[in-house]
Order: sequence, then C-alpha cells, then structure tokens
Amino acid sequence: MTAAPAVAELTYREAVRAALRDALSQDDRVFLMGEDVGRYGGCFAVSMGLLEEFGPERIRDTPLSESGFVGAGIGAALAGMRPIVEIMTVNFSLLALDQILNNAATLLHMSGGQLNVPLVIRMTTGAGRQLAAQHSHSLEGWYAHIPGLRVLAPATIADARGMLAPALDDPDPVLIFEHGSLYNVSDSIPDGTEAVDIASAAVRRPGTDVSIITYGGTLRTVLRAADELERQHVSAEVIDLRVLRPLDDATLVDSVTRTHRAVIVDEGWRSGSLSAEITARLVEQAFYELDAPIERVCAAEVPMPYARHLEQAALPRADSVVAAALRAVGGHA
Amino acid sequence: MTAAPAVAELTYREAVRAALRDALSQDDRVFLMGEDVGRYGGCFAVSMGLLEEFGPERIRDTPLSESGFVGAGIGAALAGMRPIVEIMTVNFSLLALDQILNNAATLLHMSGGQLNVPLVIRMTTGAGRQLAAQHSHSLEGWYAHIPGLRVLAPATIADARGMLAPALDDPDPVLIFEHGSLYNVSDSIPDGTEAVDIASAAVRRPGTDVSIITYGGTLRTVLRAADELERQHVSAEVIDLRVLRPLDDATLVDSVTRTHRAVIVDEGWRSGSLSAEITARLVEQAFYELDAPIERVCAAEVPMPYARHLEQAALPRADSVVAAALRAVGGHA
Amino acid sequence: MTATTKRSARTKRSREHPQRTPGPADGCELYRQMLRIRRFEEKCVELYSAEKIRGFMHLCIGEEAVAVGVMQALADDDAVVATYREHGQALARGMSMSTVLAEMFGRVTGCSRGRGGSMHLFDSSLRFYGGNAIVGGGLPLAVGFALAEKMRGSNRVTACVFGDGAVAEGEFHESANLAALWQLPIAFFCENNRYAMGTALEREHAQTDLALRAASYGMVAWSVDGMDVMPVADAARRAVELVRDNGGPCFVELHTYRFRAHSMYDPDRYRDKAEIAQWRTRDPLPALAHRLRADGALSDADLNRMETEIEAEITAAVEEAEAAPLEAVEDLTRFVYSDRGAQP
Amino acid sequence: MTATTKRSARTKRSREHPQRTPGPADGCELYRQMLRIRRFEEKCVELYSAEKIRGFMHLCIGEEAVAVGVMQALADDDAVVATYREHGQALARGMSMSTVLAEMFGRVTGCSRGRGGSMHLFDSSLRFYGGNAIVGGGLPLAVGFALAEKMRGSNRVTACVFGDGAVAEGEFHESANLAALWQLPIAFFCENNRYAMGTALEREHAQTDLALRAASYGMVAWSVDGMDVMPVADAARRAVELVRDNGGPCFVELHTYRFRAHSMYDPDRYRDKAEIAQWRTRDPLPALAHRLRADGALSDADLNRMETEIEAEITAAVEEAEAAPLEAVEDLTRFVYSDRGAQP
Ligand SMILES: Cc1ncc(C[n+]2csc(CCOP(=O)(O)OP(=O)(O)O)c2C)c(N)n1
Ligand SMILES: Cc1ncc(C[n+]2csc(CCOP(=O)(O)OP(=O)(O)O)c2C)c(N)n1
Ligand SMILES: [Mg+2]
Ligand SMILES: [Mg+2]
Repeated sequence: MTAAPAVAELTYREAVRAALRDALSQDDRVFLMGEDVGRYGGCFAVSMGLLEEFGPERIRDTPLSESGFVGAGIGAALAGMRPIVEIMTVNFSLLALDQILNNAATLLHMSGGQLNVPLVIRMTTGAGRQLAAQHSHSLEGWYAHIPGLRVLAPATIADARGMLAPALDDPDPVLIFEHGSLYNVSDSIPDGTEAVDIASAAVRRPGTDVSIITYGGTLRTVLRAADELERQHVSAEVIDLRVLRPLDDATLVDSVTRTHRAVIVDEGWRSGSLSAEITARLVEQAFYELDAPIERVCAAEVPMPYARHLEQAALPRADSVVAAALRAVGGHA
Repeated sequence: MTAAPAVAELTYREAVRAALRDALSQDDRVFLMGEDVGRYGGCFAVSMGLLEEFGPERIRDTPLSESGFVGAGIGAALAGMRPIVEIMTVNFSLLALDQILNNAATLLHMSGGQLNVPLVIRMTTGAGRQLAAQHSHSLEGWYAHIPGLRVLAPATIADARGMLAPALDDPDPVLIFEHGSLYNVSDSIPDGTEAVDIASAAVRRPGTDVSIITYGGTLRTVLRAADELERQHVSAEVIDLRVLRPLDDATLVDSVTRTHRAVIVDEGWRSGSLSAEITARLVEQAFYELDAPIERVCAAEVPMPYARHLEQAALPRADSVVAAALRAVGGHA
Repeated sequence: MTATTKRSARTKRSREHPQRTPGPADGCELYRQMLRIRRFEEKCVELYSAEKIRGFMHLCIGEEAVAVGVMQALADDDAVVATYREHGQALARGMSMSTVLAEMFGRVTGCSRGRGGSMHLFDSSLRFYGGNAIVGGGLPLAVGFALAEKMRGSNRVTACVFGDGAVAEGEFHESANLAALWQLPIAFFCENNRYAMGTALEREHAQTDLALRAASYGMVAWSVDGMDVMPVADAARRAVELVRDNGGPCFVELHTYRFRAHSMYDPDRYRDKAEIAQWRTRDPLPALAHRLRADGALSDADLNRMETEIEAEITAAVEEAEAAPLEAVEDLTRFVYSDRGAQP
Repeated sequence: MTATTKRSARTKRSREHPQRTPGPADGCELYRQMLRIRRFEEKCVELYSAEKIRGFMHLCIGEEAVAVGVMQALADDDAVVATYREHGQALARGMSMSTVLAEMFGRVTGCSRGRGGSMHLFDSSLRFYGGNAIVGGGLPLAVGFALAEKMRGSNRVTACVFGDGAVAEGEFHESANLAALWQLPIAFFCENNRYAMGTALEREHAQTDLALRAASYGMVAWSVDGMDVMPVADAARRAVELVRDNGGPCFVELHTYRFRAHSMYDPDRYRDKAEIAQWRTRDPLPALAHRLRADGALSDADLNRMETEIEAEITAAVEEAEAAPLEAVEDLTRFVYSDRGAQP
C-alpha cells in the first residue's frame, strides 16, 4: 500500500496513515502503540500495513489497558522517545484520563520545567454511526479545558495529513481527535507532506453576514448549510477552529467584527461544550460588535440513542444550522 | 459526638456528618463506602464516629480502587440499595470517570428507562491549601457537562446539612462537591434536618448594580467582595448556583434583567469552565438586557503550584472580583 | 448484622432454593436453546447485510455452549451482568426473540426502546443487566449487585460474564480483589475465546492461564471446555452452588472460540484460516446432537420440530420488528433523568 | 531490531557496566545515609510545625532502610519513579538537602522551583522522576521508561517504588502485565508498610502476600525484611542485576513500617500503640549501628562526626532555603507549555 506524497486523491484514513508512515520513517524515536494497531490494522484500518513495514516493536499492539499504555506513552516520552499512542476511541479514553490530566498535562509545570512530555495521543471521536451511548461521545471540547494540552481536530484531508508532524515536534502533549465519519472522505491535496500550522483557525469559506464557527466532524455539515444560506441570500463565513486548545481568538474576533453575528456548531453536548467557551470569548472580546445573540447548534443533552431517527435528531444538522443563522441575521438587524 | 438537629452552631464538617447520620438512621438501604471512611474517620474527618455507630458493613472502608468501588456503588444502586460513595477528592475521581459517565449517567437512557441509578457520590474539591497540581482540581463544573447527572455544590452550612436527603431521594445519580476549605467553617442553622431543594439557585445577597454569580468555595470570597463594593457604593447581588446541573437559568436571567451586568466567579480553569456556559446562557436568554460584557473571574490556567504566593495568584480573590465588578458597572454605563 | 449471621442466613435459604440441575433429560433442551441462538444470529447476519440492523453487532456463533450452559445454572432471582456480545445470553436467560430483534431494529418495542441496540440488551424483569460495551465496565457493577445481596442477606447470586481481553483491564483486578476481599456472592464467567478483537491471548497476557490468575486473588477458580455444553452446564451449576452456599466469589474460565469475526466491521485478517477450521470441528451443536441421537434422546423428528419451531419464532420476530413503531422523536431526551413517577 | 538482539546487546553492555555492590565496608555509608534521612525528616517535622513547610508532607521515618538499600543498587543512568513519600529516596539518590528543602519552602531554588512541594520532588539530572501524588500513577510511567530503554537496546534499569495500597489499583495490574508481557527492564519495589493511610493490609487485599500476587503475572518476585538495610541492599542489587541481565521485570516486596502518621494531617487513630512500639524495636538505625560497632567498623567518634556533618548540612540547607527567593508571580503560568527553546 503506498499512500502520499505523490498521490493526488487521498482519503482521510490514507492521509493519517501517510502522516504516520512519514513520521515512522523519519525519526526512529517515533513508534505507534495502541489496541489492535498492528495485526488487526487499526480498528478503523488507519494503520493497515504499518506492522509489515515497521515491525511489531514500533507498531505495538497493546492489551486492553488504557491507563497502562497511555501512561507508558508518557513515560516513554519522558525518556526521550516520540510515542504516538492510539486510543481506539475517545469513549475509552476516560479510563486513561488520570494519566492524561494528572501526568501528561501536569509534569512539566510540577517539575519546574524539567520534564517535557512530547507525546501524541490520537483518538477517534464522534457519533453518527448508530453506535449508541457508550460509543458516540464527542469529548474533544471537554479535553480542551485542560491546561498543558494542545488539542487538535483535523477536519480536512490536508489537516489529517499535515497535523501529525508538527504535533510530534511539539515538546508538549498533543491530542489529535479524528472524527469517525471522516475516514472515508477523500480530497486531493497539493503535496501530502506539506506541513500545516497547529496554532490557528482557518476561514474555510469567506462571508459577510454571519460567522459560523465549527470544527472536526461538523465542518462539512456547516459548509452544506452555508450553500443553502447562499441560496437564501445570506453570506455565511465558515470558520474551522482546527485547534481547540489553545483557541485562536484573533481569527474569531476578526470575523465577528466583520459579520456582527455568530453561530457556533459543536457536536458536543450543549452545556459546557466548547461552544460555551467561544461564546464567552466573543462576549469578552467583541461584545460591542455583536448585533444579535450568539446562536449555538450542539448535540442534544442525551446519551446517544441507537435508533437512527433519534440519533439524527440529537445531532447538529444542516437545517438546524441554517435556521440558527437565519435567526441570527433576522434578529435585531 | 452528637451533631444536629438540636445544635445551634455547626461546622460544615459536622453538618455533612449529621446529614449522613440521619440518612443512615432513617433508611437501612443507605450505606457509606469509600477510602478511609471508617477506621480513619474520613480523610477530612467527616465520617468520624460513624463506624462505631453503624458498623463496618454500612461504613465500608474500600481498598484503593476508585473505578471498582464507584462501579460497585452503581451496581448496588441498581440492585435497590442507596449507596453514598465517597471519593476522597475530585482529583482521584478521574480514575472512576468511565464508571460515572459510561454507566451511572447512561444506564437509565440506554435501557429505555428500565434501570435507575439512585447513587450519591460525594467528593472534596478545590484548591487553596498548597496541595499542588495533582491535589487541587476544581472539576465540578466539568462534571456538569454530563447529561444524566445532577451536580450539587453546597456552599453553606445549611446546604451541607440539607442537600444529602433530597439527593438520596433522587432516583438518578447525584454528585455532591464539598469544597475542602469549608469543612471548618461554622454557622448556626435553624433546624438541622430542614430539607432544602436541589433544583434552584439562591440569591445570597440582594443588589441592584451588578449580579455576581458563583458557587461552592468562592461564595465567601464573593460576599467579601460585595461588602467592599458596597463601601464603593456599588450594590452587588450575589447568586449562589447551588446546583451546577441542571442550571437554574430563571434565577440568573431574572437577576441580570434587573442589574444588566454580570460577573461570574468560578474556581475552575477559565477555558471551558462553568462560567463559560453561564455566559452563553445569559447571552442566549438576556442579550438585550446586558449593558456591558460579562466578566469572568476564574482560576489561572495552570496546574496549581505549591508555593503559597503562586497558588494565591492563581485563584479568584476578593480584589479581583471587585475589580471585575467595577469594570462591569463602569463599562458602557 | 455480621457476616456470619448473613452467611448462615444465606445457607439456610439456599437449601430451600430450587436447584435446577440439568440431567441427561435436559440435553435436548440445552441443544434446542443453542440451536435457537445459532439460528437467530444467522438471521441477524442476513438482517445486518440488509441494513435492518446497524451499528456494532457481535455474534456468539461458536460460543453458544457458554451462553446456554451458564444461564441454565441460574435461578430466576439471580442477576446477570454481561457484555456487548450478549445475544445468546439474553435469549438463554429467557428474553424473547422479538424484544431483542425489535431492539436491533431500533423500535420502541425493543427491550431498550431502541435506544440501546445490539450492544445494550436489558431486561430488568429477568434481572438481565446485559449489554455493557465498555470492556471490563460491567465487572464493578456486578460486584455492586453482589454487595447489595450480601448486605441484605439474600441468597441471590450475581453472574458476571466477560471476555479474556477484559481480564487485562484494571477494572478486572479491582473487581476481583473486592469480590474476594469482601467475600461477595458473585460467579465470574470468563469467556476465553482466545482473542480480544485482533489481539491473540498470548499478546494480551503475560500469564495466559486466566483461572490461575484469578486464583491469585484467593478465590476458587478453574477452567472448562467451553465447546461442550454439558461440562459448561455442570461447571456453572457447581460454581453457582458454591457461591450460593459459601457466599464468596468463584471464577470459571470457559475455553471457547468465535467462529465469526469480532464484529460485522471486522475483516478477520489476524486469524489463521486453519485455526478457525480446527475449532469449527468442535462446534458445540453437531457434537451434542450426535450424542443425543446415539443415546436415543433425540430423533430426526424432534430435530425437525425444533428447527420448524425456531424458524417460526424467528419469522414472527422479524415480522413484528418490521411492523413495530419507532420511539417518537419528541421523546428523544426522555430517560436522561427519571420521570419522578418512574422511581423504583 | 528483534528482542533477542536487544537482549544480547543489553547483556553485553551490562558486563561493562560498573556494579556497585555494597560490601561490609559500605555498612557505615549505608548507616550514614539512613541517619541523614532520619535527621532531615525530623527537622522537617519541626519546620512543618513552624509552618515553613505546608500542604501534605509524608515522612519515611522507619522506612529509611528501603530508601537507602534500593537507591544504592542503581547506576547513575538508571531511572527512578517514586511516590509522594519520597524524601528519603531523593536524598539517597543524591539530591541535596538544600534543593529538597527549598522546594518544601516553596522557593524558586527548589528542585521544582517551588511548584511541586514535598510530594513532587524531581531531578532529571539524576534521572529521579520522583514525586507522584496519585497512588499508582507512577507505575505506568515506569513501564514507559523501561519500554523506551528496551526499544533503544540500552541496559538501563527503571526502578519503580510504590506502596502496598497502590497494588490494589487497576494501574498496578495493567503495569505488571505490560512489564511481564513485553519483558521490560523494570524493577518493582513495593514498600509494604502494612497500611494505606488508615486501611490495614488485610482490609486492602484479599491476598496479602503481595510478592505472590506479582508472581502471578509471571515475573520473579520475592519478599525481604525492609527494616534491615543489608538484606534490602542485597535484594535490590540482585533485582537490578537480574533486570539488567535478562531484560525482564522483577518485583521485590519490602516489609517495613512507618513510625509516624500517614501525613502531618493524620491523627493516626487506626493503629494500635503496641503495634507501633513493637515495630519501633526494629528501627533500622540503632540495630545497624550496634552491629557495625560490634564489628569495629564504626566508632563513637565516627558516629559523632556523622551527626555533626549531617547537622551542619541541615543547618545550611535551612538557612539557604530561608534566604532563597520566590518565583516571580509574573511567571505563574510559565512551564504550562514549554518555551520552545527549552525543548529537549
Ligand atoms: C475499554 C474499552 N477498550 C476498547 C474497546 C474496543 N473493544 C470492543 S470489544 C474489544 C475486545 C474485547 O475482547 P474480549 O474481552 O476478549 O471479549 P470478546 O470480544 O472476545 O468476546 C475491544 C478492544 C472497548 N469497547 N472498551
Ligand atoms: C488514586 C488515589 N487515591 C487516593 C489517594 C489518597 N491517598 C494518598 S496516599 C494514600 C495511601 C497509599 O498507601 P500506600 O500505597 O500503601 O503508600 P504509603 O502511603 O503507605 O506509603 C491514599 C489513599 C491518592 N493520593 N490517590
Ligand atoms: Mg475474547
Ligand atoms: Mg502503605
């Protein structure tokens, strides 16, 4: 299997795999560790073929021991390796949260700057595949509460391809959330190995009437909504956060200062989701620019139900984004 | 040791103990389980004497197995008991988060309404005692993100005394966060066994110029700030959230509709703290009532340092609350 | 109340307790139940391909002897905590095909009103606290069920079923220690099918004798051939009796194998075809059928009747599920919190 | 690189590796180190009462033989992962009293710039990755250190020190299995002081023989008297050699006892005074002093010199700490993320 750089059209899955292959080829401190990353080829077939290419020491299957192998990744990073730990899905990361918060995010400060943790943790996130309550969490915004972590949410093929290298260069722990619904999405990207920044948000579609802010799995939904809004003569600017911590306030404030209206779309449960923090920052930094209440389109506050019609009703949809945007532009114009 | 009902003056610690004693006496389905709740008398001496009174079966010391005994509490609740599980401090609750989120909070919905989890989990929270990065978390607002949980933060002796009974009556899981700095605080309360509601926020001090919204460990800081503001001829209304999930929006909106200015004080790390969700709700429900940006006074985004001067600098202080309130009333009046 | 008075209370009551020892006469019934599960899951595969069933679906085809052998050993008021691979256990515990299938169809008539799906089958009336989809997540719950019964001094047993992979999780360790330390009435049944998804037993565990591992917590533990329902049923009965009479926990490791992939998503690249073929020769169904016929306990007519009855049950279940209504979308957020009325 | 080539690489290098076996000649040095720790911590108690030291402080008074015996067995480039009860290990590993004390005073001259305090002593130059205040939290880290060394084919050993209470945590189970499964060069040292805060060993564990428990993961494990530094030093040396030469893990349980309460907050109500008195008769210091004098290895003059030197070191450390500056408040949020320059 040969993916990227030469390849024109690439799936999100292939983009992540190509990034992994580059990292493993270029730096022998790098290794991938997690449940079924090797013989199985990765729960979502992301690491398919890497075991054959790099061997079982560097494509390391782990037992079911999330706290154990995430903590081992932290230790290996402290010892000078560059581990990439894959937690099969964010749902299982709760078992490793003590290691992530109390060790990975804390050791540098707690040791007065002595101990860097150059660790990358990848996990699949999100709902939409009828996997029910224990397999459908979107907790990336929740992780963005933790000081000491950098939190990335690649929403495009280019970011899936380009974010791993700078994440590995980062001397501090980086969490990368890959939305499960994106793996089969494909796109052609200029040059696969083109590095991207892991600091800024991106304007995915310029607009003048309303800023729609989102990230990860809901970007495509929002772009669809923007098309529909255009048909209704509303020009929506679509912003992809890309980096959930630290947030790139400047890009958000700049956009809202032009549009004076904001809609935030977040697949997390509404209360306490990242959409709340973004609302707070816009109020703090652009209060007098706002011409209407900030609208939030989030997941319903319910453990995700299995039945398709209920799950769909619980998730942000293009029509609900359109409705929110219309409320924003309609409101107090 | 005999605390309450007769007692006039009661410490927060005694109030919680009296509530535990009542619950254990009145319902033999109730038992207390956790690390060192028995022979040690509780890490913060809350359960001192209860082992002698109720025996080792109902005041059950557990091994260091947070996920195990929290999960056991969930199972016992499913089986018809009314367990009170004490997690020594919120810092260790991360080890039990999978059980809390994926089981306690989801089983009722996931089973189509068949399985209630009438469980109460108590934990100490907060910083301020120079316990450093791994022992100073304030994650109660973070827990309030989880649907299916009720989250309580008793800030007064009366609430410490009165919240346990309704929490045990609740058919669903309830988390009670006791701030470590409150245990020695005392107050005289009318009748110890007076039940309180666990649904509404409380106006702790009426005011007209600015609404200062807080909860738990920072309430006393805010009340001190309100005194100082009064000296500066600013009338602050102080609201104690009491219940962090579900939030009592009505009380907040009502207050801001009168004061047109809001300051939120939250010991959690600023980004993604409960203060963000409250800001978002005020913007959604009272946008046109707001005469100034909403101010937030939160903990600095840093793993809590041990050194006293650094820890104090990281935490919300009365002077920073006063400054924020003055900005709010000064701003755009 | 002290542990001793409780213990005696339990023993006393356990004598009155109806024991349901499966004798040879039951061989046919055990076979029928395995066949019922096998045919049901074969149908599920069809329905999954037809996209009537979605999400993750984990089959126990090949492991029916474990599901049937363990469930038959339990009394009605015992409790069962299982995993996402629980269709067989759910049926063997007495759940109807229609409630299970309707659940997988996402209908309001499903056991979990369509909110759970294949991985989350529950029936509190049968004390089946089945479907946990977090590996190891059910173990602490089972400890809690057993703790409740011990505190009440009942003689109910909690059966906890989990896989070989779950044994690597910290929750197994904490649960095993709590159960043994507190001498709780819990029977651990480890379905060792030699794989955790694509990870073979010897890459999961430094010590692959899982019964030996369990014994290190100070509980009675042994291994059984999980491909023959008779020894499974016998071991399960002895384990349940042991727990019921002594109050303490025990652990039974059942050596079994899944004939199918881990889930419908799994291309099953990690298993050697010869290994699968080898295990298929130990299929629990034909072997038992052959013995029963040799004993004259089961005739071709009996077999045909079973097949026809099961087929009829399946057909009816599919029709019912197809016809069943969906939960109203307005009720999406129902059951996040209890309607106070619904409180137990 | 395959495990075998790594293994041989390790063995080869381990031969060149300087072994530092403590012979009788070292008895005095071991005694001096224990005395240094004892006097230092006695001073800490004073300073805590004087409120110079705040927060949680956990003393190892009574457990000095473990700290000294284990640390002397390690080479300079080996790594140590410890807990919040790590003063003794930090000093024995070679950290200066002044850097440790300044840390407890919250000064910028402290090993962790005053950000860690008593529970978080670190010195990367000595590869002392000490203070973890989450029980069991250091175990997976140590597995990671050992994994890194194995992957690099070095012959470095990782020593992981933790208490009896930590063995009940799921993280112990996961770490022990990973270390044994992957044959990692890690030496587990379990300081079994019979209590986890107020919870006695027999209320923590169904099986209280912790070495037996560790052996169930398939690693070499044994128990030693932790109140006599000589057997501790010997066991630690053998354990470290075993790990260095074979690459795989091993586990040493050290039976010890804390003479003081769990922390300065602890009223110590749960321990029988007679039990404490009984253990005090096994104080590792006087016993060794007596033997050394009997052997004529240690004279009163030597003893007095030690006491004076240690007292001088303590006095100097206190003065330095008192005089040392605080971290600038403007630097509060420094080290939450790296200054890119500071990157290793
Ligand atoms: C905590 C957790 N980690 C990972 C997964 C993903 N996963 C689902 S089943 C499974 C394998 C479990 O193996 P085993 O316990 O042997 O049960 P089996 O599927 O073989 O019946 C894995 C890794 C999960 N559901 N939960
Ligand atoms: C995960 C976790 N749970 C609880 C605590 C509180 N606590 C601190 S030390 C301790 C006892 C640990 O006992 P042990 O492992 O034997 O070490 P010792 O203190 O005896 O040296 C407890 C319960 C903690 N720090 N971390
Ligand atoms: Mg298995
Ligand atoms: Mg101990």
